[in-house]
Amino acid sequence: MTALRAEGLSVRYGSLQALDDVSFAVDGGEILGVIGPNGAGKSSSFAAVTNVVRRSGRVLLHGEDTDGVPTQVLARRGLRRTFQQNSFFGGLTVLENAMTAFQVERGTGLGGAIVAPWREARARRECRAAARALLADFGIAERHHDTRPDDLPYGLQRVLSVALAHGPGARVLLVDEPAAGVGGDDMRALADLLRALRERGLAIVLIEHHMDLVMEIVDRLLVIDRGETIAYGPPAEVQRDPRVLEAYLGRTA
Amino acid sequence: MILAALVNGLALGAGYALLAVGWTVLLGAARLVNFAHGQLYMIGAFVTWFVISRFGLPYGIAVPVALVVVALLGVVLQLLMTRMTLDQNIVNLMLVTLAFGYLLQGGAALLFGGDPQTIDSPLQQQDLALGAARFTGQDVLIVVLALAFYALTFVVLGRTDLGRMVRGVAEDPKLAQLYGINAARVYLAVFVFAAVCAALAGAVVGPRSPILTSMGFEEVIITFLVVVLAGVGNLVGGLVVAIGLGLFTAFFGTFFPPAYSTAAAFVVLLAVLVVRPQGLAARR
Amino acid sequence: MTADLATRETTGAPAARRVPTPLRALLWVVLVALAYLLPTLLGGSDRIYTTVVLVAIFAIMSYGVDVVLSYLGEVSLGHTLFWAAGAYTTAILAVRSGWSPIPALLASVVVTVVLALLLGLATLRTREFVFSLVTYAAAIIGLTVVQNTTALGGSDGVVGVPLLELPAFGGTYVARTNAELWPIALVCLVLVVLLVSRFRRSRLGTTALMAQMNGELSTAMGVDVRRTRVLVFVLSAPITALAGWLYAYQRSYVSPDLLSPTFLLFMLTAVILPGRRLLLGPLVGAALLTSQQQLASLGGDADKIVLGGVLAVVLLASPTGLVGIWHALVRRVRGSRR
Amino acid sequence: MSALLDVADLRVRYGHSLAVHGVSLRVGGGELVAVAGANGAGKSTLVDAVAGWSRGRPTVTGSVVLAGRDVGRLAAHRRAKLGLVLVPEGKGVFDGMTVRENLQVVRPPREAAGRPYSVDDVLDVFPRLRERIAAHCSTLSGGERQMVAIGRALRAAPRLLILDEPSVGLAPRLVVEVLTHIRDLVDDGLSVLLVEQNVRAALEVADRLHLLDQGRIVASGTAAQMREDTRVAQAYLGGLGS
Repeated sequence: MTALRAEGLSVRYGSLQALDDVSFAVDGGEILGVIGPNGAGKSSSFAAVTNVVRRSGRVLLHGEDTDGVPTQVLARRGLRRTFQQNSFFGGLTVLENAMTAFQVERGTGLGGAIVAPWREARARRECRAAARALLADFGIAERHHDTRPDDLPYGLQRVLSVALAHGPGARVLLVDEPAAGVGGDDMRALADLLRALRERGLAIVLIEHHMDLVMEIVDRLLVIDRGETIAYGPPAEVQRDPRVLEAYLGRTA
Repeated sequence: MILAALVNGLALGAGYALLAVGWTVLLGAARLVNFAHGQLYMIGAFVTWFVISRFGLPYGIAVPVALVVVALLGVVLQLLMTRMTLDQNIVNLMLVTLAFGYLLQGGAALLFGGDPQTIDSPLQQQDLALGAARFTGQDVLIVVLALAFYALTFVVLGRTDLGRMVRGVAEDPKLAQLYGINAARVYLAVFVFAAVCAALAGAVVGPRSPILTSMGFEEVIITFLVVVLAGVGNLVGGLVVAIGLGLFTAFFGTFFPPAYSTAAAFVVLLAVLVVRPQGLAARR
Repeated sequence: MTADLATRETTGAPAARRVPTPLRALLWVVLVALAYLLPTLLGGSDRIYTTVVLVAIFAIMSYGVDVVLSYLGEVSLGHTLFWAAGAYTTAILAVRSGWSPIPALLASVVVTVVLALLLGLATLRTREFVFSLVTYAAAIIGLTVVQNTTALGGSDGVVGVPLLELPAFGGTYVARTNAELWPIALVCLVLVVLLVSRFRRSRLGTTALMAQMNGELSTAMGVDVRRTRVLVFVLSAPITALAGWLYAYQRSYVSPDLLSPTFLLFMLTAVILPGRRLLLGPLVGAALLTSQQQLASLGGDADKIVLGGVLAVVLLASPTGLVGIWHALVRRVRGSRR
Repeated sequence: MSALLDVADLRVRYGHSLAVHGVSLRVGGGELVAVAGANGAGKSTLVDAVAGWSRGRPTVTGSVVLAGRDVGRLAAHRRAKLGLVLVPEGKGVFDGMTVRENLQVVRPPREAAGRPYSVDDVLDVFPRLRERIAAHCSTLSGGERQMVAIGRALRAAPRLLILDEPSVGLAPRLVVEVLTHIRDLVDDGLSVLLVEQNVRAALEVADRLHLLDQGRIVASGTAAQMREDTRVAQAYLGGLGS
């Protein structure tokens, strides 16, 4: 069964048609790239899929219709996303940030924390261990654990955002420009990270501007411009599409 | 009796409108919820009383004096809060205005004493009648002033450079900078305007009944009922809701104990918030 | 994990030092014991006992606001309503229906939970300042309603609340004086601090912080922000009601002044003055404010200026409170040493 | 030679992360200089810092000199009054106002050094806006909004106009239209600093171009030189279109 399937997504903001009848699908162990000029509607597609904005069209998560399912419930079902800007809880340390991802699901409820403090202590230890493992997994060294996210090197901030989104068990991961503002080694690390996540069977949708990165790692490519699909298919095919060249590179075909 | 309630409600509602007009603009432009608004109303009333009773000056001079005093007070308060307003730290803004209100109340109690006072306005002695309904010249003044202030605000906001600047800052203070607009100065102007409106309301509504330094809290609630029911920043809606609230209060007071009228209006508000969180008159 | 995601080195410094749990528990026990003996150590006068009992009551009252303000990051201006509801429910049931303290407490909790649910649900879909305004309006209107309702004692309030009697070891413990009330107030305070510390460690405490710091991200991470908001608000109400329950017995009467903004300003200042998000913050704040009012009062109106002034000055000069000033000092000292 | 705008060793820091690492660039009178780079390269951060404007709270060091005057410490609205006028990316107009109001709310500053455009002058530059003059900006198309934003900037009598991605969200034909208008203004004597992601389009109109990557200028040259520069092709095209 396809992990995530979007059919005929449309989004309007007032007079602006941000997304117009866009369809795509992504399966476990697969990376779908989404490219297009700034303002083309790429981020809107994430907002639409996660029910943050009012949309029309159908979205199936592992075959189940997600109509009217709130964003947070979709997140708990494994459909999770990152944001274009670095997104974390600025008042918490890096480790605490990572812990939140687990506490949302495995934390002890208030009642449990009161009547069985030992259970809360154990759950907290488990969450801390899981958080450490998550950070280690994503290559955020232990010496950073007690710092604030804002104090991390920029490349690691991007990684932390992805780690938080991955959390305890994303099955479909929507990643919004993870490589924005990074380059060189950091970008290579991100590419490796995304590949490794694919190895584990995650379905990944990647919005990205760095074409090197996109061409290197995606299995399929969706090109949108002004809210409309202009190409959808394997990268090599999309690359040759004259409409893509015109829209994306501003070259008159 | 119906006519009496109608006339009374109109005067009440006009007073509410006068009280709320500045706040509407302030909340719309600066996203500043001023909990000291009611105390500025109280200070407006008490300075008017003070000038009349201490210096023997006529009502017509005491009112402008009160407006100037409260305007200066407004300048001081907003200058203290400039940083917070620019940062749009709404939580701290609410808390600090609440503290200001309490400070003003304590200060006024020390300065003016805790006894009820009456503002001596010649218009209050002027009895007029419309059929069975009796009212005073003061009531007429309130209605006229309220309408005048709404008209003025409406024209200034809609038609003048100053109004466009205020609307610009309200929509996007950062962008306004690129239009060469000094947001801090606009905030100051709007805050002082709101303070003066509150003081004027205090100075003209005050003569209707004895004034106390402990008043001001109910006035904030009424202001807020008007603004939230109308939808934030909706000027025309504000006038309509204010008059409606005045009529509601007057009619409610004819049939039920008047002390519960604000409570009843509050229940209406809760119901509205559940159904239409953005306010009654707001467009979707 | 199976595949190695990391391409970077993962070794680093060890985790920060932590005091072992048993030692910390012992520290707490010693602290509570010291607190119990504090009035005796201070001379044991009636005035001292009154002050410490009031500190405990007002601290509990402030913890209710603390839970909402520090963790959820929202301003509830309606907690005087819960404070008064706790006291009034207790007084009315005890005086008119002869209820004993524990059932009266339970009734107070039920009443305040219902009130909090109503206010929380009504403001569910509104902007943050509407929540503050609605809670504020509820408290101010509550004042007018109570003053004018004869069933609630009108402006005189309800007088003649009996002594606080609790079943203890087969007999009953009767608190006749503030000195005898002190152990009960202290136990209540300790329980509330425990509750708040458990709340901080619970899932609800975590999701509240998440919602405060980044609502959009927390939603994307599976947090129901609205539900969290209502739950935290509903949790906070009975904490303040517990203080009201104690206060009814301590003062032996209740009156509409419970709904006055004085108590509201007190709660907010008690939380903000020491610094938000500190477990013992509201206790320290309440102790400072109560000591001033009980031991160094300047008179009613001047005390208002002190209270309002303290809150305004802290917010304008150091919004992070005393602890913020402390941190700045430490940084400066360290900086100059370098 | 003294340039109209002289930016030296500009560094912008958000918290602990450096977004712009010591950028120096100049814009001469009547020149159109473009800055290109991928998303996140620091283009907007750079020009926002030049204009003294930002939605966050960055720490900015380095110098910004406009016509011999150091403006690096001035607030954005003060710089605007001196003729350093920014059109930000995306939302550059007040949606709650009509086109006319958006143009009216700017008054040419007293000390204006550039050419003051009247509302009519703006309509002459963008004839398309004439028929939409009474329309609320929320009903405009992306291209029309961009024209209002630029028109607004012209009303402030700019000496140096900074445009941050004017082509975002526009149809290719409109991109050409907007950029042609900009070139015309430059040919009339205005100086422009243009930020573009669409490097091809930028190269069509610019005199010189700087390529920005991770907050640093990695390549500079005249438009002709840069068209041939392989780094430009690499940064943008990757494998695509080769």
